[in-house]
Amino acid sequence: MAAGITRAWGWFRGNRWVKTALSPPAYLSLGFLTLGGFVAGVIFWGGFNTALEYTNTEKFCVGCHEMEANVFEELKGTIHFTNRSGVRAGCPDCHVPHEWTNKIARKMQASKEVWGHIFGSIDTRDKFLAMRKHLAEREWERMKANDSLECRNCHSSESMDLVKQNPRAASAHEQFLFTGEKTCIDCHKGIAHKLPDMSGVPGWQ
Amino acid sequence: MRRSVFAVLVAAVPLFAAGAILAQDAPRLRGPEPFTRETPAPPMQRQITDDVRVTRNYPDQPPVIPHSIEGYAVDLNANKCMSCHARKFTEQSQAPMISVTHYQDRAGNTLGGLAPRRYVCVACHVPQTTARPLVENVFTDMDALTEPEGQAQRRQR
Amino acid sequence: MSAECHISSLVVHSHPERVPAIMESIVSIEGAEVHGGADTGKLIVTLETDTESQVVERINAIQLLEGVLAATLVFHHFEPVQERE
Amino acid sequence: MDLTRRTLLKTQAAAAAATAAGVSLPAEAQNIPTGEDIKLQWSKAPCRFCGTGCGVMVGVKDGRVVATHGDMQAEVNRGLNCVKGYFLSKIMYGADRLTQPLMRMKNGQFAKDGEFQPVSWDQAFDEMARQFKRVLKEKGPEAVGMFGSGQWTIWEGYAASKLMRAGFRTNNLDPNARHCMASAAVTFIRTFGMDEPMGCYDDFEHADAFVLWGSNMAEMHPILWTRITDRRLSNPHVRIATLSTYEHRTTDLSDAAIVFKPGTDLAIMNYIANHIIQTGAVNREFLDKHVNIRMANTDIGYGLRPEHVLEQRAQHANDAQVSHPSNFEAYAKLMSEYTLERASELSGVPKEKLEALAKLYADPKVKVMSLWTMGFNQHVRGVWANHMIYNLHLMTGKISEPGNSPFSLTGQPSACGTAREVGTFAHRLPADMQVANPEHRKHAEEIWKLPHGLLPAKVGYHAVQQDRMLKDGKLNAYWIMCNNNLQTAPNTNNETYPGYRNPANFVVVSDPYPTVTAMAADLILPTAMWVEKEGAYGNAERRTHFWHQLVNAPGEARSDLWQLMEFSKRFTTDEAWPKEILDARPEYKGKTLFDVLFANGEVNKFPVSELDPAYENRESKEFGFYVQKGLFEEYAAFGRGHGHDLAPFDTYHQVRGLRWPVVEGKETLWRYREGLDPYVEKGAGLQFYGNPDKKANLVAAPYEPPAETPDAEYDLWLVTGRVLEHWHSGSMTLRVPELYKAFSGAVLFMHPDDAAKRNLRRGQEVRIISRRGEIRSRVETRGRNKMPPGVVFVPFFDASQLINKVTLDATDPISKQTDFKKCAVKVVLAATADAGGVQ
Repeated sequence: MAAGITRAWGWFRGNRWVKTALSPPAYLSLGFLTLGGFVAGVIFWGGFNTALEYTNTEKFCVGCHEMEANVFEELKGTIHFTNRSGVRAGCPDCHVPHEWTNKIARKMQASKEVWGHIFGSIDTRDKFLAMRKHLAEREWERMKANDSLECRNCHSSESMDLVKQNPRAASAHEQFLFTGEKTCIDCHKGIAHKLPDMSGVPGWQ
Repeated sequence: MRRSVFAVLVAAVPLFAAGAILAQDAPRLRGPEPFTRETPAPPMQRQITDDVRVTRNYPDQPPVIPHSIEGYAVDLNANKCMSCHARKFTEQSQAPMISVTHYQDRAGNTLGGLAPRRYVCVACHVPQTTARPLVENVFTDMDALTEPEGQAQRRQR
Repeated sequence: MSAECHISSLVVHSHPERVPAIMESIVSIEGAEVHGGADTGKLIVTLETDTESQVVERINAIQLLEGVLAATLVFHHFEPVQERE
Repeated sequence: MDLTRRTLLKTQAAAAAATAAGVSLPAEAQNIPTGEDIKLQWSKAPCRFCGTGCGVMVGVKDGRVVATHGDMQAEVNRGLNCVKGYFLSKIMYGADRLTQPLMRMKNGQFAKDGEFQPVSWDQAFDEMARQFKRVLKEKGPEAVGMFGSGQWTIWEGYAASKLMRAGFRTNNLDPNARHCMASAAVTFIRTFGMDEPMGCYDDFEHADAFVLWGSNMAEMHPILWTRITDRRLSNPHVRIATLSTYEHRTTDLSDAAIVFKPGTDLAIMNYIANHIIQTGAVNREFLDKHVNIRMANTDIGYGLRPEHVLEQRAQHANDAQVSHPSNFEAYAKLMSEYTLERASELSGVPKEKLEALAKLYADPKVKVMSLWTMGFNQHVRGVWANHMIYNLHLMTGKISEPGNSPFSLTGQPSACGTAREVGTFAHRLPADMQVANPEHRKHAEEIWKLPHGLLPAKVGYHAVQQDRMLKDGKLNAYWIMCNNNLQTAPNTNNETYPGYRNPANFVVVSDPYPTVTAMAADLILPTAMWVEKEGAYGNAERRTHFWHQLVNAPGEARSDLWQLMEFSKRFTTDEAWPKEILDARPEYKGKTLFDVLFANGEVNKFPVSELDPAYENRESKEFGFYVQKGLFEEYAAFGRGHGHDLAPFDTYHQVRGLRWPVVEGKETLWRYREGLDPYVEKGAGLQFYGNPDKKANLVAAPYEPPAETPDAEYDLWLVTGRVLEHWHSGSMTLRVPELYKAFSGAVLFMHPDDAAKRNLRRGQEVRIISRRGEIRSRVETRGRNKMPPGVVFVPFFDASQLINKVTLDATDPISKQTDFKKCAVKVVLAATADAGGVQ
């Protein structure tokens, strides 16, 4: 790994553009500098975001065996995978905030998952099942904290037509969701993946 | 009405030539005519989700489930049914509480909660689809027999 | 197959002393049943018939029984019926 | 408009008038019935469906069954029923019940190509007798046959056995139980010399670990599953491991869900044996004292038609059943080939899972109950699979004691009681006796008071063979009772249907409903079902239980028992028996088969005065003696004093069933163990007394591949089976609206990736195509069954999706039981499938 870094650094220093960039400006106009800085900024920024966006694709998530074999496999049998109108919810839709700062925040947390992957802390089904409750609870807390933001990206309570819901759902939504007494995740746990041991979880027994 | 017209047709069948059957649902019970003919697969039926309680055929019949239970967990980790039908959740869910019989273990002792032997709700309680019965069932509701008039009627038969 | 079933009920106001005789003759009418009211002379009668005209016939018949003061139709319901076997 | 509605309206009408007149009406006009009116007559009966044998209370009013509920006093289920059981009240009331015989006719005459016309019982039996006599005359007894049932009552099976073997002198009698548990039955005899489990359901409350081998108990034996879940959830130390070729409701509640590649269960069991040997967990003392070790013949073929290349190629297709004496060292050597690595590789199961499983069996402190049904029995190596599980229990001594129990579950209500104990198999007589054994035949002839040498020695045609012989025109007079074989037999388009419609054959079907099989017959006889007759069933734990006739069958429908006995009146001994036998015993001359089989002084011993006056009994009143009691007592003579002891007839009407052997009024829960089984000699500790040397046989066998495996073209494994809501071919449950609406049609359970690969979506119509045939179904990628990629499941209850047109008629070469769990198919979108895909 260290070797890799040195090599990268070597290439970086060796690169002609970089050299120019780092060598003090001899005869360039201030204007060019500003402009150049701006352009550079745009390029850097774009690159970063593209990379970031790539990590937001299902393809990327499922790239890891842990995700592919466990949670994604479970998703396949649910309404969020196939449904009447063919709207597929991919991993990021529910697990990555869409708003930038939250997104970055989430990405920070995600580094932990990369860590887990590298050290294989859930590289077998049994290990995963052992960790499941912990993993689920983290996700529930996050969604509770942001008032089920990712659910609401598609299921906005303002846009609900109670006539189109079955009576039971309608009254539950009226009583708990619209009043803000509960948020989506409070009731809709385990709708896209299997549940962990629910003993001690409020609303379960 | 239409339902019973169909029923009469089917009921009549055995009395007449089998060739005369084949109300369109007959293949569902008797197979294609002839046997080797290929029949199209009937469409998959929609779940009934209207939450309307259905009369039981007799007191001991487990009520059918008037809502969808798709994806409900009934496993070692969780029992989704109980998160509405358990005694303590019925007020907020307004769902019927599991019957008192469900608190009794095999030895007949009454327990503080759902008896483990009753854990698998779907062994007795099933959801329903909108499918139209293939043939009428002429089972008689006991009320029809217990009313004096009903009995009078039957005696005349 | 378009048979109908008419179910109607009447109050038959009768001379108390004629009640037993009247009840007898009413029961003998096809589809007619007495449900009570003998003690007050106001007999509660139901009719089960296949057509509306039969309802009228029966009421007239009862009307004409000796000792009947009035036979008033209170309830009338009909619907198509399919007989089994 | 039905009665209830009419009554309701009148009540309203009267009430309206009353209010108008200010009159109060007497009670009977109000809609609140009281007193006598609401009394129901409650009686006990076993459930009509699976082999669990739950007790049911049946409520009767005015000759109609109006309610049922679980019997609190029944040991098996203590008040519980599954959803099918709770709807038993409605199974007899499908509006298309058959109420009179139907015969194929043309201008007043029977015609093979005629249309079904209602006929009288006399017309029906006249034609039937004419046909049977013709065949007996032209081709002899071997051209006559009957396909019976594990749903027959004990006396129906017994009467059928007498009529076929002693009456028509043929052993071409086989039950549909052949499709169901022949592998289990055969292996019991091979291993213990006696059929049926040593343990019982009480093991559920004693075991520490339950290992389910190819059994989805949550759906197929729901009430036994309640006892396991009860044990598991009330005792944290208890573990459940379920082995299957896909995940289902049972794996949902299992601690370990072990999904293996079809057929590789053999390798897994041999690995476990190897593990036990390698880790020194073998109970040598037990092994040396109670077990013989034998080696099975290998490369035994697949029970297909002899000309099939797989049979030609197989080395021991013709002596598959043979095994040779061996020793532990040889056994250990063979097992040593099944290393963890190899087992894991063959089965596709992760090593750690296999090892954890092996440890359950190896640990002497863990009481293990192994359970299996169709996954094992419907297996081209079903007998081997059964042997291998016994091998594990015998090696560790975990057998014949509470909680340590290899337990074979059964699929039909009387698979044990009728098919096995009565012996309605092509090779069996009552009480585990064999037709091939002259001593056994002699014994039967004595009990039946029949001339010596009457019973045929030749083993008859088994289920699949019967279909083949019908097709080949070698079996010509055929009676199908109490089953729906055209829907449930394998490869029906090519091997079953042609035989039914073969002009040389006369096929009779007795059934309560117009089933697929009935519609393909020449004569349909309307049958009384369940509590429309007095009956007895025997469940999977050796429990014999009785019920009374509670209602009358509709119209002219009559019980199978009545049909068998009545039909026997139409034959004289001279028409059915060889001259030499009659010359030797002239007293039998000129008698009807009814006289010699049923009016033989034994069967007709008990007068109708012994009937319980509270209950109807049509057969007895018609024949003039207590038919069921006579048949039962004569039958019981076979087993009493031979380890099959049954209690006196009348006892069974009082109790909720008893587990045989019933000695001095006491039932036996665990067999072969001293103190628990009266047949074990004092001081012996344990005796497998079914065998002469009182030892069990450990029979070693290798892994051998299935008959057909997916390839490039037919690229999927097809598994068939049942669902909770429907029983077998659905002829009863599909007529109960609530059950039909709970599972309204067969579907193709498939992994989402397999669907995506074929560009299929949930609900789309597809063709399921094999080398034998094809059907159409709908794709289901969700729901109760979670298939692994490469495996699909289709239930067989739906007559409009006859999946057995697709299955392969390969059987276990020893038990002759079909493998309904493994064949190769392809699945294509219905719209785009090429019709020429199949010949």
